[in-house]
Amino acid sequence: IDRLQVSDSLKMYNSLVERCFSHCIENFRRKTLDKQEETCVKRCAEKYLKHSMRVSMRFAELNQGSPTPD
Amino acid sequence: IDRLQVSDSLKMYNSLVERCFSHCIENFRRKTLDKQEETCVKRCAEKYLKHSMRVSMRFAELNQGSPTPD
Amino acid sequence: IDRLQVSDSLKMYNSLVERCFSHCIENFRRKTLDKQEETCVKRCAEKYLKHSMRVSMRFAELNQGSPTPD
Amino acid sequence: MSGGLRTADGLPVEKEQIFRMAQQEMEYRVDLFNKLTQTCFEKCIERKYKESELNVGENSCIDRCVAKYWQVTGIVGTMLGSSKPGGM
Amino acid sequence: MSGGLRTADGLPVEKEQIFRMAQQEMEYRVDLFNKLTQTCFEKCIERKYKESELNVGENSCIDRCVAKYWQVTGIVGTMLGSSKPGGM
Amino acid sequence: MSGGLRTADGLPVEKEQIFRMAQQEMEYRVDLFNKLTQTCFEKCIERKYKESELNVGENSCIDRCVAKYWQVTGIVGTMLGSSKPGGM
Repeated sequence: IDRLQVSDSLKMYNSLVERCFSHCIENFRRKTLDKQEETCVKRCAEKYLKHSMRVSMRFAELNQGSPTPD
Repeated sequence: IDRLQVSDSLKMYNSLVERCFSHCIENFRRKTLDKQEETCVKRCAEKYLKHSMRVSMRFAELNQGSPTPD
Repeated sequence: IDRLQVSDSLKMYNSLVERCFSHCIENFRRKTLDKQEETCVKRCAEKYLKHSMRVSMRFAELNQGSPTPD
Repeated sequence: MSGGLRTADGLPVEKEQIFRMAQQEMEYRVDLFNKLTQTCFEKCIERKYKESELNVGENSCIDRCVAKYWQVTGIVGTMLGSSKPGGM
Repeated sequence: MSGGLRTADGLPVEKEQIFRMAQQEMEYRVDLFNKLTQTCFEKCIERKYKESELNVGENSCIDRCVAKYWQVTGIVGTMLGSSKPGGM
Repeated sequence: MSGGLRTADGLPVEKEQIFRMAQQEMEYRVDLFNKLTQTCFEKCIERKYKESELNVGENSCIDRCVAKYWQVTGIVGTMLGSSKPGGM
């Protein structure tokens, strides 16, 4: 179960990177991020984390609303 | 192998929910499903299940067409 | 680790098929691929493999740029 | 290493089955949570990323998105003959 | 617990290797089936959901979609040096 | 089967933990590589498939796409409190 939680957070990390990269990086004329892309990635990542925490809170509440034996 | 089949059907269940949710739920002005969304989800889920069974039949036929030793 | 590499390449194979099928097959009026679809699939698959090898080379270089103990 | 039927891993059969089921339930929930998180991110978060805080509209959209996703899980679960929403 | 090389799990090496390969083949097929199901759902099923039955057009689309997907699997398999379609 | 704390699989606890961590690191890298490959394929490869070679534009797009993806990995890693880019 611990093991699942670690691999869960690693998967989340990969999903976050994929999502924010896809949303923020549109041109491939240079090989380094420009200022605008970097800002976009940082905001996207912060939003993703906050979003993820909020979902997890709501999700936990709903899980408690209909408790399961184990 | 049994284990794979169970986790396969659980994954299928999650994919079905994700797919039908994405297709049917467009507005987030209320926190409960309206009648139209509920109907859409039910039809989508039934179609998904029937689709999945048909695919699985065709898939089995093709697998038998070129039999493998095990 | 070997085990991961095998299942990695099997996953890659499935992703390649999914991607090239989605890009190349648009009509379902017949049950066999026509010449144009077949050519598209072959080129797509070759490009995917070459792409994948190039990514893997670049990825390895970057990994060496910031070496990890193991 | 006393008597009783054991599997290849050396666990007694029953214990192992319970462990496997718990593990599958867990994997199922993790997968559900990941799909839910990504679906609601696509549905609720504005792509302009003008700031790094979630705004009021996004926050209430997330709450409703999770609630509706949960209900859809329940409907599909009922159709498949399961009783509790979100459960197996 | 007789002689012979054994792995950490206590299985003889050969048996374990065969088991691993069978498991990978199985996982590969499950993954293939899941991707096929989802791809053909997107390609063939109308999004209006006016009814819960599959109509004639959808049914024949599914059959052709599966057949074509299978052929693509075969072409790619041949390219990668495998002989049987859908196999490893 | 000498002394020392052992897990259900019969491995000493420490060794198993190290093995698990290495396995997770490995799975993480495989997942990262797969996502990177697919994302850059979508971003860089022209959909017309007029030939089976990668052209000059596609090749340099791939190199830049991988480099930028790596930088994004680094930025996110730093935000989450990890020091090395691409690491855990």
